[in-house]
Amino acid sequence: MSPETAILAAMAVPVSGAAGIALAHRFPNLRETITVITALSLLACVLTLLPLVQAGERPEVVLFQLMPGISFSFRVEPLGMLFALVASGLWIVNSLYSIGYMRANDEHGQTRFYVCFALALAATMGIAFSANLVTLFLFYEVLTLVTYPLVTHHRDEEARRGGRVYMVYLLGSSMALLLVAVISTWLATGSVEFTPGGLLGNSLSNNEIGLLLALFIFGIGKAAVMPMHRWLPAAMVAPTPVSALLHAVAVVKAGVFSVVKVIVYIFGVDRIAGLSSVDWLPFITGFTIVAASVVALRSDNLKRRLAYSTISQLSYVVLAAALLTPLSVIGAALHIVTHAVGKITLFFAAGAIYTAAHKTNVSQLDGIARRMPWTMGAFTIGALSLIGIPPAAGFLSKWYIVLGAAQGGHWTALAVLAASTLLNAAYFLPIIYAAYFRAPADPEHVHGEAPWLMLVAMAITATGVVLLFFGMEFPLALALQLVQASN
Amino acid sequence: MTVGSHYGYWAMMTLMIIGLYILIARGNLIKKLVGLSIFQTSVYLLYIAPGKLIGGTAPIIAEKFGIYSNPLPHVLILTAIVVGVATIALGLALVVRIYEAYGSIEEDEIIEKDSGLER
Amino acid sequence: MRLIADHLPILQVILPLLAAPLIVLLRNATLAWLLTVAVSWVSFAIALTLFFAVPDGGAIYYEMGNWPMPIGIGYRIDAASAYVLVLVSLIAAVVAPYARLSIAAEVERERHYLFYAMFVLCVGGLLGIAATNDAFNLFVFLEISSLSSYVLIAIGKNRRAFHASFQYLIMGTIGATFYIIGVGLLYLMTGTLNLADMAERLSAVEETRPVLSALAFITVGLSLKIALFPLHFWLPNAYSCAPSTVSAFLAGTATKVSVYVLMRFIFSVFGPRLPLEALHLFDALIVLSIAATVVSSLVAVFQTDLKRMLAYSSVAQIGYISLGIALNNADGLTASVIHLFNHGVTKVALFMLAGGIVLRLGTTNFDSMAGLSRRMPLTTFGFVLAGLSLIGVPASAGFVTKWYLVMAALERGHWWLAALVVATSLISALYVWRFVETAYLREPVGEVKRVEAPLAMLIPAWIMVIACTYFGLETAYSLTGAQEAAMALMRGFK
Amino acid sequence: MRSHLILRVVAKLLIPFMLLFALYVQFHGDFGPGGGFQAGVIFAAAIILYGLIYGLPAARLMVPDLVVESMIAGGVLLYAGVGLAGIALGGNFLDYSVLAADPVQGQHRGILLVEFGVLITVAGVMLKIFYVFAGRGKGIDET
Amino acid sequence: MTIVVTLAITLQRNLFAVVVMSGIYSFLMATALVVLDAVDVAMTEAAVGAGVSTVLLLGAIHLTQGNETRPLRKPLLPLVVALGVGAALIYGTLGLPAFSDPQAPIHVHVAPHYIEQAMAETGVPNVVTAVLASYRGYDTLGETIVVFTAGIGVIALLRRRRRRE
Repeated sequence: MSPETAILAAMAVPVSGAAGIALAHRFPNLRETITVITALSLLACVLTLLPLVQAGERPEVVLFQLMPGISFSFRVEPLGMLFALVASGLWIVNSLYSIGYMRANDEHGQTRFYVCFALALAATMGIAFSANLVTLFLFYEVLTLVTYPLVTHHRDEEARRGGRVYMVYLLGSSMALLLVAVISTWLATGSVEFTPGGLLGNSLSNNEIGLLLALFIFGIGKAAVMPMHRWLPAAMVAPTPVSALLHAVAVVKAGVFSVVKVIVYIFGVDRIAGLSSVDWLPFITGFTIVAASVVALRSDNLKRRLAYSTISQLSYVVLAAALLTPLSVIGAALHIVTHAVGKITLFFAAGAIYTAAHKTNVSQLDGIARRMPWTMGAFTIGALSLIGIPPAAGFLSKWYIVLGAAQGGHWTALAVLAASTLLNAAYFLPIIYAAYFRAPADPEHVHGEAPWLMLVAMAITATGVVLLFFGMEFPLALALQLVQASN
Repeated sequence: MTVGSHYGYWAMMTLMIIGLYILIARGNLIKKLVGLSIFQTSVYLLYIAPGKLIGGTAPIIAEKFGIYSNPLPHVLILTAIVVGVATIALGLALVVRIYEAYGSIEEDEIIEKDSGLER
Repeated sequence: MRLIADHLPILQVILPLLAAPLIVLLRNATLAWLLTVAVSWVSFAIALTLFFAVPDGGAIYYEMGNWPMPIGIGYRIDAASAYVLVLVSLIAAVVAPYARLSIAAEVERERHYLFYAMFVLCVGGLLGIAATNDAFNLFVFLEISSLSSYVLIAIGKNRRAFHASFQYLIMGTIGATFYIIGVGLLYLMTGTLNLADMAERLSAVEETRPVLSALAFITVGLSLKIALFPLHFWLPNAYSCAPSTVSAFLAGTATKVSVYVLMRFIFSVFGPRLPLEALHLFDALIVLSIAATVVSSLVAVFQTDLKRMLAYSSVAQIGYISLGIALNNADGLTASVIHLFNHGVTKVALFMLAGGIVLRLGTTNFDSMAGLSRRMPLTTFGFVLAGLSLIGVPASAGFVTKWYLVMAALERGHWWLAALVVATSLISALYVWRFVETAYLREPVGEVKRVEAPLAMLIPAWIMVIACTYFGLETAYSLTGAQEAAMALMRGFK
Repeated sequence: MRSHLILRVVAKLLIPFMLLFALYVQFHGDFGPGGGFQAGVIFAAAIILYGLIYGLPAARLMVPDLVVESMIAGGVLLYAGVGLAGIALGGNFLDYSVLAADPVQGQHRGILLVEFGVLITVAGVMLKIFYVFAGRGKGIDET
Repeated sequence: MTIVVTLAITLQRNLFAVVVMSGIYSFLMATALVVLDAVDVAMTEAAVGAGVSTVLLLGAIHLTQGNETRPLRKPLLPLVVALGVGAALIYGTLGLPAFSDPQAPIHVHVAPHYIEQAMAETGVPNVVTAVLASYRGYDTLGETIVVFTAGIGVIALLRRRRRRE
């Protein structure tokens, strides 16, 4: 399969999959099979592109003119490759998990669920491979729109309210800020293409760059840099697989991915390194990291705690990118991967607990490990990864970020990282402790493990967390290319 | 009507203002239409008056005349008059329908009745 | 006998007009409908031919009765007029097949053939406005289209429509009379009615007072027709009470053509004569446009009736168009020209789908549409897609407009203006989302069964819905055409 | 109005002359004031007078609705037809010069024809409106 | 004098009187037009204004009601609007060429061609007719179509069902 077709297939496959799912809505088994097959073939498409990118090629497709001078086109570069791999890979696991979850809780409207899921993946691929800002923006909005039905899956008042917040923050920020940012870029440079080494060059003054950067950072609401983070907890009304998708696979990752991509390919790390007008970024991200961790610490609802942990972890990525040192950029790229794998594991565990024991709060988890050893095992590994303790992958990405901070001499950043690590430990370890060493609060409430499909999914991601720790070379290789591209 | 340098316009202005006033100030639909027609008629003078040449005659070619007034405005206004009356006719038809539907041709009452059956 | 191709300009206009008396003679609804469809498709074909036949930078001329232009009346079709011709005839060609069932439901039987007569008259009138090069001839055709649209609005069973139509008649006639006053002043200063000739001779006139007040009268008069805020109050009543077909057709064409005339006068006729910046016309226009978008969008959010909501959103969208004019640079004008098309397509789609809802539910009240997605899935989904174009999300026609508007605003250095544009588009998101929540996230009242609108109505509507998305992605024709049109307008008659 | 003998007689005498005058206005329009529109109005006025005096049904009998509506359409068709004839004969739309060998002759002919078209339509519309308005009050059904 | 009549129209509340007066108004207007050499226009205005629209208005009144029942609205705003429009127009007309100035653009540009050539080109001595039917014949076609539209429109609005429901 030629690279061009592979790129297009990466979007066509999920879409046609969605169509198939919709057609098969009468036969659940067929429907779920289609889902899994689609996921597998998507990964296949992405994998066919991998060797080319590793070999340093940048396969691209130009479809048609969106506007004079702006084409609807795709180009595969290392960061996008990394993101596409994570998303497509985790989608397989996630669909296994969803099948288990949706059936165990016999949710309504499952067809709509799977269709939107597939479409969301298509949009994600579009974001990952887009060759210019407008194409990216386009798929960014599409992703928001197709995930809305997932967020409001339950159709009750709470879902409606959650959906409203979701739309207001994501659509609002992107339409109001990101669009303006994109158009300003177009006016300033006469182009919107992602260019290695940065598009801007010297076309803008120091202050203008600062303003533009602000427009981008807050315009990309999916990156959930405070104060644009409110949508994430609100979106927790969705079923757990959706949360997993939002947090680990598609949405938030699309956000931070866009941020990193903009910083690397639009601003150019070297161009804006040391500019006075971008200093504010590490601080606001640092603040987000700490503040979000504190909120996570104080929230008893498990999913909510995970949500705020995500917010802080996302800012790790943005912060890393904002440090503007090669190592930290590598760290950012890797953290996208590691956090994805770790966080999805945690959400799987949370969902499993809800499915098997119908428990949603941290305070209810005493001694649950005895009844659900597998689940809690996976949870533990995920938690370790997020805290950043070897042999979990999270350690490595964090390591690179720390190195980058040290390299750039950003001592505040180092302090923030240290503090947040402690906080992460503070809000994860008690759960694990309680789960293993406390006596069950309600011995008579007997329940077993979650359905096997969910366990399989968890097992896969948990092992993934560990494997990544030992097999970090190949994502590292891609990330290195990214840095070389940027200077 | 005196025919002096700009008096034609002044007269037209007065007519137009009155017509417009009736049109806006009165709630009675038929009266509105009367105002409308006055308003339109007043415009005719704007076209016709400047077309007049003192000592000229109606633009009908004959040996004994030399100067003719400008025919073009006449043509335009002929059309305008026809269009005007067509509009009035249509308006009146609407008024009749409104009266049959509401039993009134007073705008305020009609609006009241509508808002009356507002959900 | 000369080649028929030479006569396309006149055929474009005269064929629909001729269809009307034929329909009256036929006195049969079905035949009338067939004739209407045929005529509207033919004129769409003609419009496309002309659109591609226009030499770039030039125009196609046609002189009635072989009288040379200033002496006789002539047609002049350049990129801009061709663009409008295509828009009008396209919408006519899509609405005409749709009309049959919708009209059957909303108009009494013995009026059907008269409805079609009025419809073709309206089409012909609008086409004539776009094609003509003569200020007074423009007025005549303006009246043809206006009179027919008054009838079209009031032809239904809804008694509110009568009063709405009467209001429209009063406002419309005042507008037309203002236009005539303005033209009269220009005629007295130039001695000609031919637009091109007028523009040329205006630049020779040194006395500015009559020209200025002419500009004022023409602008105000046309603004009445355009329903430019705050002269808009006739529009919501008219559109929400009229039969759905009529709402769809008028929303897509009537105001748009008047906008074209306004552009024609401001840029082509007065443009060379007056330094328009000096008039503060544009400043005033900017203020009005912003007011229009903000206020009417907000009003739309609080409507309890779908069609009424759409009507108010039309007023808001007209604000975008006039804003583009007011920015007075190439991108701004391009934005308004393309929005004529984009918004036309979008609104037509929305009103057509609303017509389907009227047909099935008998009302477009929000409460009665709860859970509509279960009853009319296709209608609902199409409505959402078109609604996205109304908001202007990427990959929708509305986005292209927004892009150019923001760009034009930034070029002028009006950051706040760009911000306002995006802000108002978010308000429009509010009322579109109101529909989404009602249709998808609320439980339907009463028993739920599939009552999807008939295909004869769904297909035309969906063609427009797809057009909304298509012209948001592939802009080769719509945008290039718009840019050429904008240039033609700015270039004037040279 | 059944009883007013004088009126009825006068009308009987008057109406033919009105119709004649209408035609005069129509055809003399080239040389003096007047033309299709005025002629049409006068023509209609004659019939309307008849209707006023002998009652609507009588007028309807004389000039039935079907005829009237055909007149309305026919006039426009005649006018536009002349225009199309211009195209058919190799000129532009509404080019009368090609209607006859001699251009001036053609112009003359064309003008007469179109004016006649105007007359027909105008008279038809006036009559129809009269019928409709007059019929409305008494609730006479239309065809 | 015309103005007096119009003022009377404004004040009169009996619609019948209003209609009659508007008829008178049209006659006066017609005379004014004759003074201005616009004989055709005068004739039409008399026929239409005094004839047709009067009949129509009377018919409409006969079908509806004869009096203005409602009190006047607040007259201030309309007055301001009307005066404003008038002012704008005065401003404009002040700059117009003097009355009956043979050098005014309208007398030198297009019209002369009509007056000089009409006889030769169309063989019709009444220039107005010539322009109406030939030079600007397309306008007249439009005019006819407007009349047609109005007629059909009235039918469409006022036609009754053959069978009563």
